[in-house]
Amino acid sequence: MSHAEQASEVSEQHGLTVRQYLMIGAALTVITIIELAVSYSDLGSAMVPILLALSAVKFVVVVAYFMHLRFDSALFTRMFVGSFLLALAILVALVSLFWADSHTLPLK
Amino acid sequence: MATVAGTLARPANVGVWSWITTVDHKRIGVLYGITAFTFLLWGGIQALLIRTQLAVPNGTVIDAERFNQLFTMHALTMIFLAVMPLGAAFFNFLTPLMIGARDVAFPRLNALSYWVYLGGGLILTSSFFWDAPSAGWFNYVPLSGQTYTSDLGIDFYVVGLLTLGTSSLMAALNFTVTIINMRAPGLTMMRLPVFVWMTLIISFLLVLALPPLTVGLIQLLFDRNFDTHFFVPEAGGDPILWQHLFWVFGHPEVYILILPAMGIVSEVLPVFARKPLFGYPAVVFAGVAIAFLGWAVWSHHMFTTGMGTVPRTVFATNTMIIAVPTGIKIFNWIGTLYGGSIRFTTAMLFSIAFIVTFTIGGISGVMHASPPIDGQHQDSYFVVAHIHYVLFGGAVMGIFSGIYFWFPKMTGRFLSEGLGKLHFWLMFIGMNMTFFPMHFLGLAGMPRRIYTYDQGLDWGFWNMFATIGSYVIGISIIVFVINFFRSMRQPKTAPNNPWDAATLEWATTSPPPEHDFDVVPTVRARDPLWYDRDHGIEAPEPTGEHIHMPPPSYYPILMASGVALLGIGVLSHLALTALGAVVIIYSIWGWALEPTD
Amino acid sequence: MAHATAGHAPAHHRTNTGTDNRKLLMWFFLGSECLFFGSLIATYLIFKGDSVVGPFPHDHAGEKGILDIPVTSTSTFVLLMSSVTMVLAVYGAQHGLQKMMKLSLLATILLGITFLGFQTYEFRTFGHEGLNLGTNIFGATFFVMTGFHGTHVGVGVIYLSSLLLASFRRSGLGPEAGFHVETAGLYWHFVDIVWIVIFTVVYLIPT
Amino acid sequence: MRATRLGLTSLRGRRLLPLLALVLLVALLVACDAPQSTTEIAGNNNDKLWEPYRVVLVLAAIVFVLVLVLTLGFSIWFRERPGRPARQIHGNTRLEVIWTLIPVAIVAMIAIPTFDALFKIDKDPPADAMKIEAIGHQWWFEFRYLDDKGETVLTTANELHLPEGKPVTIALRSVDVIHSFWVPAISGKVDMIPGHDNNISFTATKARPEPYLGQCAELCGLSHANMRFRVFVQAPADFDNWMSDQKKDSTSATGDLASEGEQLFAQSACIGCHTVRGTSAQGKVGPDLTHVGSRTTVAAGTLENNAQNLARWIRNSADVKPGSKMPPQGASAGGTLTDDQIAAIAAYLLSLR
Ligand code: HEA
Ligand code: HEA
Ligand code: HEC
Ligand code: CUA
Ligand SMILES: [Cu+2]
Repeated sequence: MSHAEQASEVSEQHGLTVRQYLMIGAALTVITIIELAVSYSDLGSAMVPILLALSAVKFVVVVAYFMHLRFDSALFTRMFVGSFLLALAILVALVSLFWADSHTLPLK
Repeated sequence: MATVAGTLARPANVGVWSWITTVDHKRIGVLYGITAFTFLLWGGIQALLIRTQLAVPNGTVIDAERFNQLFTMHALTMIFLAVMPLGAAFFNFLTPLMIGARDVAFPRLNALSYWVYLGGGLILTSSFFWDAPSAGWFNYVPLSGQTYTSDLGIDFYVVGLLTLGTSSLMAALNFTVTIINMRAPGLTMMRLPVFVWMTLIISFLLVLALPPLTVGLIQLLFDRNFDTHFFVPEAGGDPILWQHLFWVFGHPEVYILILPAMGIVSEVLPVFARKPLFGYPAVVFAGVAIAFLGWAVWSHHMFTTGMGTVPRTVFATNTMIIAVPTGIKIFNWIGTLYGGSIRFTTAMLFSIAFIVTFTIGGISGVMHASPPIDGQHQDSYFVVAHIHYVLFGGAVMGIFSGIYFWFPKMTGRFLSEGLGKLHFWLMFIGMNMTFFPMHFLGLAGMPRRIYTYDQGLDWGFWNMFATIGSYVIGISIIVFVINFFRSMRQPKTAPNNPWDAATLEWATTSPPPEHDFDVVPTVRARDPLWYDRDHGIEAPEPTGEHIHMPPPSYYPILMASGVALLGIGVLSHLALTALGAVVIIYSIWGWALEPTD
Repeated sequence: MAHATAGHAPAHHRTNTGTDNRKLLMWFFLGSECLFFGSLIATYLIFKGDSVVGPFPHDHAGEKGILDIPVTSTSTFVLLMSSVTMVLAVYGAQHGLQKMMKLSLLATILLGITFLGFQTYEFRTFGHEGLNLGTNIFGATFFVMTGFHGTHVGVGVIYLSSLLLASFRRSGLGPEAGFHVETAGLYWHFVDIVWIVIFTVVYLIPT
Repeated sequence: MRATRLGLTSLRGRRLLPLLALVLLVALLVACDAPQSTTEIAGNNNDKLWEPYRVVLVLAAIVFVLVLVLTLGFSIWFRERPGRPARQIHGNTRLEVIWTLIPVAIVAMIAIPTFDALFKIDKDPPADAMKIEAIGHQWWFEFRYLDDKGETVLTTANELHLPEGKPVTIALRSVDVIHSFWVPAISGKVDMIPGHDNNISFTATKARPEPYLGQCAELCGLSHANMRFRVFVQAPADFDNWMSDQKKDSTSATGDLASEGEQLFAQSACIGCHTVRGTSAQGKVGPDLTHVGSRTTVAAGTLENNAQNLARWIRNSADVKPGSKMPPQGASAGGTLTDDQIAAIAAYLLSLR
C-alpha cells in the first residue's frame, strides 16, 4: 500500500447511471419472483441449492453495484469479503458441529 | 465560541474538565492507563484473597459463595478491565506517535470508547454491592441460567460485557482506520513498528470476535429475562451453544491479550540490544498467522464435552500448529539478542523474562492441545498454571516492560532503575513461585474453582508455597507504585530520545506536545531515527505554522453516560433504559452538528 | 458517529490509501455485522426443526405452518425497492442534485417504515396465533434474529431521517454530502442483504 | 544502565539450572504421590494417554531448556562491553526457515502419538462391557448399574465399585447443571451435560483396598468443591459379592437406638427424598440410602461415614456443604428433630450395611 494521495472527488464520480440502477432493481425483483416460484414448486432436493444460489446472486449484485464495491477501493472489498468469509466459515463449522452431534435428548 | 442551537457550548481546555472533555489520544491513553492499573490492583487484591483462602487445607477465610464471586470477578477484572485496557492505553498513546500522525482518525469516538469502558467497568465492579457474578468467567449455562443462579450477578455479567464490548469495538474500528490511513509520508506497511502491526491485528480480532460473544450474551439475557430457551435442552435448546459462542470469541480474545505485549517486546529488545529486530517480516507475518489460526481452534476449550473424535482431531491439529508461528517470534527475539550490545535496563529485563515465562505458558498450551492429555488437564490447576504463565508471565510482564520503556516519553520523567530492578526481581521470583507449583497441583489432581480441599490430598505444601509467592508479587507491585509516585515528584528531565530508540515517537519532545509533531516526519527506513542518525539527516525545523487540533467535546462522556444508563436500566428499571436512549439520541445529534474545527 | 473526523482540516482526505476514513470505518463495521448476523443465523440453523411444540414455521405433521409467505414476500419487495431509492439518493447527493437526493431519501425512509410496519403486523399475528419468544425454540431464534434485523432497519430509518433533516439546513449537508449519504447508504444496503439471506433461510427453505 | 548493576551474572545462571532441575524432580515425585494424582496408571485410558504424554514431556523439556539457555546465554554473552558495538544483523532467511521447520517437526512428533491414543481411547467399548449410568446432581453423584437391556439393577450414590480388568462404559448424564466425571488415576474426564448423552469407557486395571478418588471437575455452583466420589476397584469375585449384597433390600434394624431411628426415619421428611429399599422410603430427590452404612463417606465424599458426621449432616447439611439441597433437619437449624432423635437416625443409617 503506497502513499496514494488522492483527492476525494475521484471516489465521488464512480457508479452507474440512474437508468442502470433501475434496471438492476428490476432484475432483483425478477430474481425474487423466481425464488418464490421455486419455493412453491416441487423440485425436491435441488430446491435448497437453487434458492441459496439465487439469493447469493442478489447478495452479490447489491454489494457490487448498490454498494459500489465494484468501483471502489479494493481495500473495502478485501475487508468486507474477508469478514464475510470468516462469518460463513464459522457458521458452517458451527452448524456441522451440531449436526454431527445432534443427540440432544430431553432428559426424563 | 459558536454554539449551534440546542447543543452544548464548547468546553474550556483547562483543569479537570479538560480531562473529561479531552479528545487528545495521549490524554485518553493516560486515562486508560490509570484506570486500568487501578483495576489491576483490584483484581490482584481479589487474587490475594483467593490465595489466602487456599493457603491451607479446609481454609475458612472466605465462604463458598464469596469465593466463587472472587475468582469470577478476578478473571473478569484482570482480562476485561485491566490487561485489555492496558493494551489500549499503550496503543492510544503510541499509535499516532509511532505512525507520525497528529491524532487518531476519530478523536471523539476514541474518547467515547474510554468513557464507555469506564462505565462498563464501574457497572461490573459495583456488582459487589448487590450480587457479583459467580459462575466463572466463561459463565457456562445452565449454571448461569435463571433456574440455578437467580440473583442479579449474571445480569451484571451480561450488561457489563455488552458495554465493554461496545467500547472495544469502537476503539478497534478507530485504530484500524488510523493505522491504515493516517501514516506519515514514507511509512509503508512493511516499515510500521511491530507494535503498531500488533495493534492493527488485535483491532481486526476485536472487530470480528466480539459479535459472536454479543450474540451469546443477548441469548443469555433473553433466556434469563424474556422467557426464551436457547440453552434449555427440554425445550429444544442446547447449553453447548453458549460454550461455542463464548470460545469463538474467547480464543481470539487470548491473542488480543498477548499480542500487544508481543509488540512491546519487539520494540524494547532491539533498542536495548542496539540492533534492528531480527527478521522483521517474519515477526509480522507470524503475528498475522497467529491471529488467523486463532479462529480455528476454539473447541480446544471443549475437548471434554463429548465432541466427536474427528472434530477433536481437527481442532487439536490447528491448535498445535499455532506453536510454529509463535516459535518464529520467540526465536527471532532471541536472534535479536544475538550479537547485540545489551543494556540491562528494567524494561529490558522484563522483556527478556517475557521470552522465558511466556514460553513456559506456551508449551503447557501445546500440552493441552492433545485431547487425551487435556482430559487430565482440563479444569485442573494445570490450566490455571498455563493461563497465568501466558497472561501474567506474558501479557503483564510485557506491559511492565512497556511502562518502564515509555514512561519518560509519557511523563517526561524517569522511573528509578534501582527500584525498578527490585520490582522486576520480586515479581519474577514471585510469579514463578506462585504459578509454577500449580503445574504440580494440577498433576496431583487438584481441580480449579474449588474453595476448599481436604487435608489428606497432599496439596497443602504447594498451595502454601504459591500463596507466599503471590504475596511476593504483591510486594513487588507496591514497590512499583512507590517508584511511580516518587518519579512523578521529580522534575521533567527526559530528553526526546533517552534510550537511543529508532521509532518516530522518540523524535518529538517528552512528553509530546498536543499536536504530537511540530513537523510531520518523513520516514525513509524501517528504523527511521537510526537511519536519520546514521545518514546525518537533521530533524526539519518547525515552520511555526498554526496547527489546528480537534477541540475538546462534552459529547463523548455524555453519550457514554447514556450507554451506561441503558445498561443500568436493564439491571434495575426499564425507565432508566429509556432515559439512556434519550441521552444517546441527544448526544448523537449534538455530536453530529458540533463543528470539528 | 460518521461525522467524527480528525480536526486538521483536509487531512482526512489525504489518506495513505486514498479512501475516506468514514467509509473505511463503515465497511469494517459492516464486516463486524457479518459476524453478528452470522452468529444469529447459525443459531437459527442449528435449532432448525428442533421445536418440541408448535406452532411450527412450515407445514409440519398436518399442522399448517405459521409463516405467511405472500405477506413477507411483499415486505421483502418493499425493502428491496428501498435499496433502489437509496442508491438514487446517493446518486443525487454525489451529483449535486439536491431535489433528487431529498426525495429519494424520503422514499427510502417511508419504505423502511413500511417494512417495519409489516414486521410489526407479522409479530402481532404470530402472537395471536400463540407463538411467542418462549413458546418454542423456533419462536426464540426467529424473534431474536428478525427482531435484531428490524432494530437495524429502525436505526437506519433514524440515520437517514437525520440526514434528511440536516439537508434542510441552510448549509445543507455541506460539501461532503456525497460521503455522508453514501456511508449511510452502505449501512442501508447491508441491512437489505441481511434480509435477503434471512428471507431465503427462514421463509423459503422448508424444514 | 551499567552492566555491573544488572544482578544477572553468569555464576548465578550456572547454579540456577541444576537447582531448578532438582526442585522439578522433587516436585514431580510429590505430585505422583498425591492420592488423587493424574500420574498414576490404574486404568487403560491412562495407560494410553501416557504414550503421547511421555513424548510431550521430553520435547517440552528440550524446547524449554533450549529457549532458556539461548536467552540467558545471549543476554550474558552479548551484554554491553566497551569496544564491542552491536552487529547490525537484520535477519537470516536460512536460520528462520530452520526454526520454522523444527517446530513443525516437533508438532508432528506430538500429533502422531496423540491421535493414536485418541482413537484408541475413543474406540467403541466391547459389546460385553459392563454398563453403568452416572448422573450428576448438585452436588452428588448417582450411580446406576444396568443390565444388558439397559434396566437398572442397582442404584447407589457417591461410591462406585468396579471389577478389575473388566471393560465398563458409563453413560454420563446430568439433571441440573454441567458436572464432570473425573477419576484422575483411571481416566481423563468427560463432562455430564444436560441434554447430551455423553459416555466414557475404560477398564480399571489395579484392584486395591483403598479407593481411587474422583471429583466433579466442572464448576457446578456453591458446593462444586464438595462434590467428590470414590471408586473401589475390586477383584471380580469381591465385586460380585459386593453386588449381590447391595442388591438385597434393607433389613430391619436391630438394637434399641437403631430401631428407634428406623421409626423416626419412616415418620420424618426423609422418606420424601430418599429411598431405602424394603421400606416405605421411596423418594428420588436425594441419594439412595439402602446400604448407606456400607459406604465409607457421607455427603458425596466430603466426610468420613460415622455416627457423629451423619448426625452433623442430618442436623444441618449446609454446615458441611454450603447450598446443600437437603433441608436442615435438626431443631437447632430450623428443622424438627432433636439431637437425640438425630443420633437415633444416624445409628439406623449406619446399620444399613
Ligand atoms: C494470553 C493468553 C493466552 C495465550 C497466548 C495462549 C496460548 C495458547 N494456549 Fe491457552 N489459554 C488461555 C490463555 C492463553 N493461551 C486461557 C486464559 C485459557 C483458559 C481459559 C479458561 O478455561 O479459563 C487457556 C486455555 C487453553 C486450552 C484449554 C485448556 C482446557 O481448559 O482444557 C488450550 C488447549 O489446547 C490452550 C492452548 C494454547 C496454545 C496451544 C497456545 C499457543 O498459542 C502457545 C504457543 C506458544 C508456544 C508453543 C511457545 C513458544 C514456541 C516455541 C519456543 C517453539 C517450539 C515449541 C514447540 C514446537 C512446542 N489454552
Ligand atoms: C490477565 C489475567 C490475570 C492476571 C494478571 C491474574 C493474576 C493472578 N491470578 Fe488469576 N486468573 C485469571 C486471570 C488472571 N490472573 C483467570 C482468567 C482465571 C480463571 C478464572 C475462572 O476460573 O473463571 C484466574 C484464576 C486464578 C486462580 C484460580 C482460582 C480457582 O480456580 O479457584 C488463582 C488461584 O491462585 C489465581 C491467582 C492469581 C494471582 C495470585 C495473580 C497475581 O499475579 C496477582 C498479582 C497482583 C497483585 C498481587 C496486586 C497487588 C496489589 C496490592 C498488593 C495492593 C496494593 C494496594 C495499594 C497500593 C492501594 N487466578
Ligand atoms: C428435600 C429433600 C431431602 C430431605 C427431606 C432429606 N434429604 Fe437427605 N439428602 C437430600 C439430598 C439432595 C442429598 C444429597 C446432598 C449432597 O450430597 O449434596 C441428601 C443426602 C443425604 C445423606 C448423604 C448420602 C450420601 O451418600 O452422601 C444422608 C445420610 C441423608 N441425606 C439422610 C437424610 C435423612 C436422615 C433425612 C431425614 C431426617 C433426610 N436425608 C431428608 C435430600 C433430602
Ligand atoms: Cu458438579 Cu462441580
Ligand atoms: Cu484457547
